[in-house]
Amino acid sequence: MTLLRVKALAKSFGGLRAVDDVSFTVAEGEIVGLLGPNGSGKTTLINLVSGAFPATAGTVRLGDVTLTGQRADRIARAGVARTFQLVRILPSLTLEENVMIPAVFGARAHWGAAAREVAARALEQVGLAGRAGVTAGELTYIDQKRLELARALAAEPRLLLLDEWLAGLNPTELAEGIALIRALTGSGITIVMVEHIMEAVRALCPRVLVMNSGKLIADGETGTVLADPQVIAAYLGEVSDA
Amino acid sequence: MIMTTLILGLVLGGTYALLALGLTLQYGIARIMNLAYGELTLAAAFVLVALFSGLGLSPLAAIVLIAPAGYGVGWLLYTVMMRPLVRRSGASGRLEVDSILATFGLLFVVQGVLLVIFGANLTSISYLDRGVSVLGVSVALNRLIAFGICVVVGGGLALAMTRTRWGLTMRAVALTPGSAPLVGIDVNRVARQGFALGTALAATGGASIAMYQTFSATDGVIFTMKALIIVIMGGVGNVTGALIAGLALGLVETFVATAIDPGLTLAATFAIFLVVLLWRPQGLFGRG
Amino acid sequence: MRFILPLAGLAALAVMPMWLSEYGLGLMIGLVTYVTLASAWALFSGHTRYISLATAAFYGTGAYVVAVLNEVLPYPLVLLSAAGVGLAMALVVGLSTLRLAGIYFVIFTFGLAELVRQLITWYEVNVTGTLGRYIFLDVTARGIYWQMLALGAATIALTAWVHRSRLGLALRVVGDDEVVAAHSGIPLARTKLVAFALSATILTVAGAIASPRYVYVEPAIVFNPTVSFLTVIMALLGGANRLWGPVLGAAPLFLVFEYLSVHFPDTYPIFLGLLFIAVVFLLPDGVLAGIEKLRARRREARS
Amino acid sequence: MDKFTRRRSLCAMALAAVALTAQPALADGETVKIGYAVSLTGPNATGAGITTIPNYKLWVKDVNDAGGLEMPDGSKRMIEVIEYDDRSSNQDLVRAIERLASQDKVDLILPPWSTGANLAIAPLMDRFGYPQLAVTAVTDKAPEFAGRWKRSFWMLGGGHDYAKGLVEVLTAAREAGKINDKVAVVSVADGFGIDLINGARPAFEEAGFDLVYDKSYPLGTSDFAAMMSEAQNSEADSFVAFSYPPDSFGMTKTAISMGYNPAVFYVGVGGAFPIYPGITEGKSDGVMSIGGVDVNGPGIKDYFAHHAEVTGNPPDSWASAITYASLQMLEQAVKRVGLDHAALAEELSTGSFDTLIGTVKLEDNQLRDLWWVGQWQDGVFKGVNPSDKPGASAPTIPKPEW
Amino acid sequence: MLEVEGLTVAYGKHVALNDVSLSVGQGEMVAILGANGAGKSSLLGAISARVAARAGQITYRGRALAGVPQHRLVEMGIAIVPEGRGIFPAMSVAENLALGAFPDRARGDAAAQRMEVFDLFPKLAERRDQIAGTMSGGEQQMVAIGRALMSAPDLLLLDEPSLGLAPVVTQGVFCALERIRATGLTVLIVEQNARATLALADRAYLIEAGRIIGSGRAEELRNDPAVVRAFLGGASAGTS
Repeated sequence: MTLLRVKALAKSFGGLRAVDDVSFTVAEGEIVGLLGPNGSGKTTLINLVSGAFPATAGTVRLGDVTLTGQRADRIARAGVARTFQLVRILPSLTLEENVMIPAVFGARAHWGAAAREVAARALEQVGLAGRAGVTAGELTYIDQKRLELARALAAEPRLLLLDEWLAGLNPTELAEGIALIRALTGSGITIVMVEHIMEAVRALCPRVLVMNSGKLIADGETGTVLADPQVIAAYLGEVSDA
Repeated sequence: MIMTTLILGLVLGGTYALLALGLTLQYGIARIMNLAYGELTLAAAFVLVALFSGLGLSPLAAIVLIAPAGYGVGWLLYTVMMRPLVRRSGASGRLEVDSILATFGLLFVVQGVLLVIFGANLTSISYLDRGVSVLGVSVALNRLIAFGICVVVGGGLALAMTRTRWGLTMRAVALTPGSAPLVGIDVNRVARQGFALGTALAATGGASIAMYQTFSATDGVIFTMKALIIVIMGGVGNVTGALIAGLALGLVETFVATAIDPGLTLAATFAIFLVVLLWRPQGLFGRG
Repeated sequence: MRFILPLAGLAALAVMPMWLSEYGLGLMIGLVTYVTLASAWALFSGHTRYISLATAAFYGTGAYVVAVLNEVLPYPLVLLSAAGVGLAMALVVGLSTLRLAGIYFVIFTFGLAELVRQLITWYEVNVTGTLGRYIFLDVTARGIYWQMLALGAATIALTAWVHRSRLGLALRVVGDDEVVAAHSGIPLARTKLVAFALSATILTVAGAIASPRYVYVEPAIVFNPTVSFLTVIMALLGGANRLWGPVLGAAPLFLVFEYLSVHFPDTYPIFLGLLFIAVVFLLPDGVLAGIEKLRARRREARS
Repeated sequence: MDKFTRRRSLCAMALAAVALTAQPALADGETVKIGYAVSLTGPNATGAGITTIPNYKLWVKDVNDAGGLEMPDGSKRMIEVIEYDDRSSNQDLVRAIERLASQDKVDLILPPWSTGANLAIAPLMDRFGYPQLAVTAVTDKAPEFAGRWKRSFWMLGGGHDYAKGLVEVLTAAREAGKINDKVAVVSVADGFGIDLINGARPAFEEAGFDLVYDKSYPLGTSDFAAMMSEAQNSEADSFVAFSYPPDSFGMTKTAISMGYNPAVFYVGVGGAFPIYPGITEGKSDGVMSIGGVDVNGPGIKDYFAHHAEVTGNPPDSWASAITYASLQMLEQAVKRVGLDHAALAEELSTGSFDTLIGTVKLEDNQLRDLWWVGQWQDGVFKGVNPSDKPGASAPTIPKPEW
Repeated sequence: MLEVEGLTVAYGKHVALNDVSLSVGQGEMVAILGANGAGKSSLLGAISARVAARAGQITYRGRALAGVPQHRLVEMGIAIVPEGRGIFPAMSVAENLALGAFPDRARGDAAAQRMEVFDLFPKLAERRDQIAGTMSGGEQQMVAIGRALMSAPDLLLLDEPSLGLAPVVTQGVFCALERIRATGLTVLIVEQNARATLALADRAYLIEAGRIIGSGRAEELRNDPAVVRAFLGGASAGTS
């Protein structure tokens, strides 16, 4: 069952084509890595899917729902949750409140005890159980990352978009993070993750998409794609013999 | 009739433009939204009156003294009051709100001091109060002089901003403060300069208004409001924009007063301002 | 326990006029009015951090509605009309301005009060031909006090309820990070509009209740921009994003202003300005946050 | 220099007042507490600072210098003043009045400056029972107010009176062939300006004048070039402005600099201020305005000299003298009936008083014997209408060129 | 010329750089290679005074840089082309270059410097009146580099000059770098485009998770599998 269909999606900023005619699909329950060098358009793609800004051309569909042209809050309620490249927590709110928000304002619109329960479950999932009353601004970096993931999970999304969620973690934290995401994959949730840490991509994603200069240059089984000379060239650059 | 509107409007607009130049520098370069701007203007106006009637100094000579004094006051204000706020806010967006609130306090302080020293009365001087015919339209000589000051100061500033290295530096800080240190510009120093220069311009504007207008210590808010409107319309930090917007506002007000109804001039001003804010918040001449 | 203290306080305030002199009552009216204004202002601006300087626009409109209708309609209907006018105005303003951010919103709201004042003036002069209007209502100072107290209490109760409601949560998220809010499913425009309209309606009604004390109403008298500024500084001093913050800011500041203007009528503006600057420098997040910080530091020092 | 240095002299006077009140109580011991709240700051401070405050200070000084306020039993009690700033806000004003009445429990309350302020405190004064000698309040509804609040006294007439007076003056001039029947009129858009223009329009029409230019302008306008040039082009021989002080000055300066020389140049409030000749660089002769005094009246000359000597400035020629006169009325009423409010009000309402503007007797709690139009003549502002009022001068029309 | 010793940078509790030491000699071109998030930009940030170091020392020509504000560095001869270029997008190319010559050290022969920059990037000469923000990414990069050269620097710091550029454009940028290199200017470059960089540089350091995991002469590293692994994962052990 295909969940996400991206078709001929494009986004221009002035003269710059940040996302250029990208098409792919993601099946229900799949976990897909989205790779590419810095500035290749991955985050822009995530922003287009989540509705942070409108696409210049093309369509995004989630199941039967067309997401393109919708406001971000509508897309969120349709079942898309995300994390941000630069972690965005709500510093003046407690952890519980942070996590409750998508549960309250998302598709299910929980309130009261139900919302708190969803929040508690999400916090427990990321290992922050028991700290619900702490103010988010006081957390360490890794805990802020966990919190952000918990918030995305509390939306009970059909599609989860992770934007470099593992970046900036030390080796121990990285191992924990990988384990955490792996634990999610069993739950039937669909994940698209932008990631630079290849170790994690290899460990988590059976399939990867690779972008370069706004274009999708590879889509396939992780091992194969990462051995593709074109992908290696995209990452390491071509030798300039000028 | 059209000629009258045109000339009277330009003369009025010249005052507005001169008034707005300082504020646009302060907000554009130093990033301080100075609500006490009008009070600083008024302070200079009072000083001019005191110099004129107390020492018999010619207003034009007085302006030569008042402008540098304004620079000094601005320099001091920035160093003592604004700089700590700038440092505290760092990269967060706090500075805007903090500067609004702090300068609002300053507004009361300056106004209070003016009230204590000069009282609450209407003040004015009589200086070159005779009419001069300009293309068949009679205009007061003192207003023409004020217009001349606007043209010289505003035009000079606009030229300096676009043609000199100093102006280039100022504009660089106004447009992209984040990149300025990369070319060796000390943003703090430039900001202080911008704020001080803005105060000097406020003083010049106040002094030239004092040459022909009756004013009292509580009029500052009106000056601030008018200047603010022009700054927003002209694009923050844009000297040329402020000049054009100031002149345009003078023309519009005069046009509304003659062709429609004097009762609607202020309303028209605010309406235009609100429309500009909604339609192009970056200003009519702002980029982006 | 949560309710007992505030209710007891409210009851005490309600019976206070029995012992108060006329001046004491007048003072309490002023105090409660500013508590109401600051609380209502904070209802929208406290969490969203949109600094609105339109308080005087709504407050003045409330007074004006009473001036226009007080001889035509019975008093309760006049108040209701004021609320309706305030709400309508808030919706129009909100729909057009809430996409402005930061300083632009501040300046817009400031310009708004001026614009409303100018338009009413022009209308009265050119259409009705009378500018000054009279309010001769049989409302005593006590009546005004009780009404204002009720409105203030209602505002705080409403704020308390909003804080615990979805709307309050949404507002806090909007204040922290609008992007996260949108991506969590919060409709930004509607959330802000609802809060703005609630706040503006209360401000308008407050103006209507206070208006009989003016007797004579003119745009220049009722659209006094000082009201906007005082409201902001009071709410910020106490802590605009907390339930009791505006109260804690408005009550002492109002009394300080009164004291200064009684004892230092000449130098009053200087004191006021210095106080203002001191608040910005020393208590940037309000008294309540300052107290909390202090407590936290002590706790840390102890442990 | 035409700056009006009120503040400095006031400071000196305030110090003197403090020194006086700080003296050990005189023989009779008890003082009379008199309170008032006026605009020391804000937009109304200018008007209050010229007309109201100097006269209050002057009167208190005069009374205290003479040993105090005389009671019916012949004893004298020193006046102790309690002054508040209403910050030009009616809400603060109302609170200040409540404070004076219920906290300070003053014996008498003097009224604030401006029509709006006087109306705002009228119900309160009525409830507390204090007599209110509303001097600086111009309202056509004075009869109604005097009926509503029995202890209120309205002493400056209504807008219609001034408008009618002006029309009378102009009609006479037209009949003498000195001016044409065209009038250019501008008015400030607030209660005062509206009252006047609403009175003037029908009166002008009735007298057969043609209002060729008739516009209102908002409070706070500072540029009059466009308006004045329209008026100049209107072919009217008479220019009439129902204006406030800064506007009156601004229009005058604009007219001078444009060389606008109508046969009749009339401005509103401010035209009778002592600083007005300075505004015009001494060319004020012929300008007409609201109010006026009988310069040859017995009390007036002394009053002007005394006022100038003590406060450092001459008084204005409209409401100043009436303000001082109202205080004299109060003084005499106290002497006759004491400090009881009801008796005082009754005495003020029915008694007749000997003041610097002559013998005053109120009609239905209103002072009607007023100057409606005055004109600068030989550097002095003289009353010209009502023309049958004793001491009236003949108007000079056309006005000499600037 | 530039010495970094035991540098540690942390944001809150997140350690971005851990005990990093490296050196750049006069006339050398040294590259810092590593995947995204490895700490490359933090390193450059610390050198250019944009981020505060928690521990360690940076010395330039024997002078400690601690406490020297960013704008003073240019005067000392350190020019920076930051990630995201840091140009003045609302100003013209000519104005950007003129601003580059702001430091006193560059004032004397700004005209000559400009000739050199135009020589290096002929396109900038053609487009001197264009508003920089309206140019393509590659051209903006040229403006940024050109502006840095206008200050007549002794040391040029480049942060990911190929970021977000199409391969063809990247190639152009590296061509220009090669010519800059030929003038004998000392360069410290941070890049993810390892191959192109190694073809150009004298020496390189590999960085991963905030630590230096390897270093060596460029020609040796060019064929080192550790480099590939550092980018595409597989193992994190390094050579030294």
